[in-house]
Amino acid sequence: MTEKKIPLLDVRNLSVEFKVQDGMVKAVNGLSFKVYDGEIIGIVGESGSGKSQTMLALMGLLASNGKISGSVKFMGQELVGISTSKLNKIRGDKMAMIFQDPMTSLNPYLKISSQMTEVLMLHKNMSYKDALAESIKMLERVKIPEASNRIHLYPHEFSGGMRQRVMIAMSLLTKPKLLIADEPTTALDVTVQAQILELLKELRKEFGMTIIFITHDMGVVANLCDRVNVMYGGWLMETASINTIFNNSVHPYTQALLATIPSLDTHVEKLKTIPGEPPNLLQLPTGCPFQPRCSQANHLCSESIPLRRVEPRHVVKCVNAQGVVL
Amino acid sequence: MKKILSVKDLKVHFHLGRSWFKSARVVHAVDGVSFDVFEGETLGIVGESGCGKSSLARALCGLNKITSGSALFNETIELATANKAQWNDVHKQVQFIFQDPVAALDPRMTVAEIIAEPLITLYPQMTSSQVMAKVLATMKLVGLSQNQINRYPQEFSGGQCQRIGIARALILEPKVLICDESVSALDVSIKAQIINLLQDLQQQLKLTIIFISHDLGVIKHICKRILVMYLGNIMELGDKQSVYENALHPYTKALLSAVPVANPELEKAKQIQLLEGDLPSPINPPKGCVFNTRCPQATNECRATRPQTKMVANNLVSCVQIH
Amino acid sequence: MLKFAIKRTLVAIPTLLAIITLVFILVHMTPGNPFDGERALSPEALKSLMTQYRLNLPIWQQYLLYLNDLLHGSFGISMKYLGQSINGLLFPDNMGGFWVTLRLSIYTMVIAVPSGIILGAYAGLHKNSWFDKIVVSSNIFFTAVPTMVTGPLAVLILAVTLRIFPAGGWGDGDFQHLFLPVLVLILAYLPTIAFVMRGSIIDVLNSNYIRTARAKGLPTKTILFKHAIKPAILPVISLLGPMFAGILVGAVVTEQIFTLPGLGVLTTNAATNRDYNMIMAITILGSILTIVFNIIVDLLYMLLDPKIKQ
Amino acid sequence: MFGKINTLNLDIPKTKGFWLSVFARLSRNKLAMTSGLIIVILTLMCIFVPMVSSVAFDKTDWGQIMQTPSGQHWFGTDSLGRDLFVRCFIGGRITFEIAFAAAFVVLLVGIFYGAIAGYVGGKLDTIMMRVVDVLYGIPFLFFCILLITLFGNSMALSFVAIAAISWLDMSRIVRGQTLSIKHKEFVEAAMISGVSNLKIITRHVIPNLLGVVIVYAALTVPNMIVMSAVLSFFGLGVTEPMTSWGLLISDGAQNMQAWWLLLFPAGLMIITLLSFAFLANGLRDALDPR
Repeated sequence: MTEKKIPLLDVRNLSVEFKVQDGMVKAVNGLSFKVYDGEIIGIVGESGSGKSQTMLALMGLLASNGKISGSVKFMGQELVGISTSKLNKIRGDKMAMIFQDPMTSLNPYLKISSQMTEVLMLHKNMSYKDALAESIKMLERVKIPEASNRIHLYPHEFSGGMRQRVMIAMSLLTKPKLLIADEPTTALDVTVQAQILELLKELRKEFGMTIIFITHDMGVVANLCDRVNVMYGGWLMETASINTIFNNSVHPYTQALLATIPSLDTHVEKLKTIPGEPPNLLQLPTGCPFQPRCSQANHLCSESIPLRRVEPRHVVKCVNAQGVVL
Repeated sequence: MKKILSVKDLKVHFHLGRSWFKSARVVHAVDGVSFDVFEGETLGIVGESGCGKSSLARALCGLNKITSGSALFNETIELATANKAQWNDVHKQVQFIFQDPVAALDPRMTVAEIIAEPLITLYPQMTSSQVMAKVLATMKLVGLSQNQINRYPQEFSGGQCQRIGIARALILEPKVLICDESVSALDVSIKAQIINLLQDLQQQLKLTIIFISHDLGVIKHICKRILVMYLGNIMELGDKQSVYENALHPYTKALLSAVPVANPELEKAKQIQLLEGDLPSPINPPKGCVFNTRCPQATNECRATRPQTKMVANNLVSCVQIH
Repeated sequence: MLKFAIKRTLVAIPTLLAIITLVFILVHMTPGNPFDGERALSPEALKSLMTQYRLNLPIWQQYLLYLNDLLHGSFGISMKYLGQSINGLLFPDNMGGFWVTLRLSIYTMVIAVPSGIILGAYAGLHKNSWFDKIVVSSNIFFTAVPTMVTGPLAVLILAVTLRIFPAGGWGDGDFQHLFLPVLVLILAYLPTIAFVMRGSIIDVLNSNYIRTARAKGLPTKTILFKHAIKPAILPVISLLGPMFAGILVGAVVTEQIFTLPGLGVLTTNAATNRDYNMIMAITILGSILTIVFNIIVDLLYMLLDPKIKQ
Repeated sequence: MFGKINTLNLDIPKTKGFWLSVFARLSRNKLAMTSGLIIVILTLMCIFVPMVSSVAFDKTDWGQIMQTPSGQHWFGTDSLGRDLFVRCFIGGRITFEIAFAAAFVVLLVGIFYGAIAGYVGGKLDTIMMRVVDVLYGIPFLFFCILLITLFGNSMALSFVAIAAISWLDMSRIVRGQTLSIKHKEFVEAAMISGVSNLKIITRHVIPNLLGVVIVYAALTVPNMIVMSAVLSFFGLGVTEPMTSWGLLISDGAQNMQAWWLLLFPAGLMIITLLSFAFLANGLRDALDPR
């Protein structure tokens, strides 16, 4: 699979820092990866790995004390430093985002109908009547029963699973090219999560949009994604296709992460553990953030570590990896 | 094997605000549950949110009042009618690990005070040096270092706080440890550390563990016998092999098929049994079998009669259709 | 909606009844009776006064009669101006007495609330700007320093030294005489409303649903006036309930400073002359106003928050 | 319980406890510390100035009526020729006495009432909160005036009147806090270790409650000062020749041409009230540095 066309999303050396009382929190440092049209790419990492901050930075939703550097090109257009009015043309229309907590992501004081129609009226300047019809069609598409009268209800009159469906329907109204999902099923029960994952796969086939799916659950990644980015301490440790990551990953962290997960198909007596504590983003070690907990760490790990391409579209950031330096 | 706990038709109901406009609304959190726990085993209680697994666990250690039914502890103390003295006796032998490791520790107390509190309360006759010796020994047992003894909870990470919580529970040398979603709030890498710690402690101290979780992967790894709950009722009970390999109850099958496995080939090949609709409200649970509103094989008989739990193959199942 | 309004009023009635009973019992627990300290009264005059004020009846009978009067909107007769009805004193037709206090309170609310909301919203949107610092520091100053200190100082500066406004008096309620008292009252409450509004705007703008609105690419105007306005206003509305009782008292104090013929002067006279009936009437009137206002605030709150409608 | 915990023989350094770290954060807050200092100085002056000063606070001097502030009378004299400087501080002493006494009662009743309502919950809680709702319905000034008119006008009674109605906010705040702490998991952990309810309140609820209580206490004292001043503004509570800041300000307001009669007591009151406000803010930031 060689470089076939310009990537939908091209992230180059993206860094995100937050100014806090006792120092600078380096949430993301030097992130580079590409996303091609039609892919479902999973971004996996533990809490504090920077997976959510990357996407919030991209959508211009960072907290006020956040600082972004580097470059992010979406369909060829540079997003870092873009004016809010220009960004508003893109987000909500060509690029949409859904969030983790269904209970608080919808405005509790507005009816679902008004929260959905406003997107179509703004980006596609439809009349309220047409927008309402389109919204009802989309709610039916995401299997919400009696959508035509439930659309006029308030968010607190829906269950968690139903609300997440409303969020998905709302984000797909304008047929975006890219849908970013920040742990949308983490707060849901397993059976409801399965419904949402199946729904996302069907919608991807029907609308052909690219999905960036952020999660800490490797099972969900295995079920849904074509490619995976593994992040740790604000770094991109490894990016590869789904089978490569699960079957012959190169980076020690990826291997260690897979070994610690008590999945349904593990038959091991004792789980392998990763010693030590998660990284403190205020005092990150120089070089690789995983170094203190890594079993294959050596003196090279504390210098700057280049990205190496082990095979086409399988890139690793580790001293032990063999491959051409990018 | 000695039955350390035998539960008969246990019910735990909560009365929501009794406003004099509407009749008192009752939440049927646990609605008639019967099972036994044998000494030294690890019983897993699994189910989705709202299935009553936490209310059941909290009832067994005295945090929730038992509405009806019986729970005989150690073949001697009946928990439904135990008085304060009996409960103190039970507390010495049954301890509880909470879900949120940080919220379970009093921010104003040092590690030493937190761990020692149960000992000082239930064994007042122990001298200070005996107490301190016990505290230090238990800290070592759970992998905490001695120089952390004067620290405060805010100075620790989630995983370390959970170790302190475990030390507090073990200092009484209990027979039974009830873990209510004790690893769910932890990061993946830290979760494995605590799971291994619990397993080592079980062998070392011959503990009986009742592990409550919504995560079927964790349950499969830790537990020997699995109890599947839905809306306050037992759907299926059996040992790990028979429940995971050939589940009988439609809910267990649907639950197992819905859990994503960290293996792409398996996931892509899997045929998922999607459950329609949402969880009904526990305030007025459906008549007959509580699962009938979402069960793909529901018949009128399911909607009418409440299934009896019966032994089929080597699983206890409560479903009218399975013979 | 109506069901909720009726329910809310029904709940308020026992509270009001409890207050009336409490005040009534307190008044009748006092030793002796208000007339024995008065100028030497002949026994028959004293007896006729006692019957006129029903003091000779058993207490529970007095209570029932008093309640009956209240239901008919009458607060009984004053003990100082013998035989004169309290209603006449409280609600004189020359727009004095209670009407003065009411006007002061209404003017204050009408001006302080909307401007407080606007100023607070502006400060919240421009966090840590100089304007924001003014709102925050003025809130600290005016919550700490009461009207009874700011009032006289305002008179000293604006009236006595600069002679822009009259130092006091009602002058049939024209703008000249009303400006200073209302200004003092507004200064006492506007900063608090602005500060609460500022805090609530900041919280709302950090909420998840506003983040979703921004992710939908909505222009700032829509986000502010469609998504943020309702949740941001709610904390201010719930502040108005208890604040009304404060404004009522503030108005009475201001009347004392500017010698306005409102409830203030009636209260002080009643206090110095031990006119129990009048004090009871004023206290109960104050309570009725506070409770009625709280009901209005609750209904307003319910209008905005759909979760409470069911 | 803590007697049995001694880690001295292990020579492990005791890290800064909660209260030490709170004090450290507070002392870094210049504004709060200077406010605290001002309050201490004022209290000392209120105690010692009337004792030490050559002129008695109630010594009238017909030759010295309405003197502007001068070398002999730093704050000038009032309409009866009495020295305003001494009267300001004797007035301050009375105001502080009423304020601290009332605040003490308010804190005691409020905490006790709120903790019981919050911890016990159920029917008792609803009844106790209904009582608070009823008392909230009455505007405080009228209720105090009612009490004072009925039971006689003395300083002690004005303090009772203020306290009788001011503990409401405190009880509501404490109840809210107790409710939230009661449901915290570390309280449940204590329950299943057999700790008695009373010990749970003293060992777990109260210490976690103190933070909020201290901040609100620092706000209650100025509230009491204001309330007692308002009452004396209406000629209730303190009676001549004794005085309080409220009386001094109302005298000052009566004869405006003598600007010093108003400016000095009003100035003192503003400084005190602002100092308490900044101290309270400092305490709030120190106690939960989000």
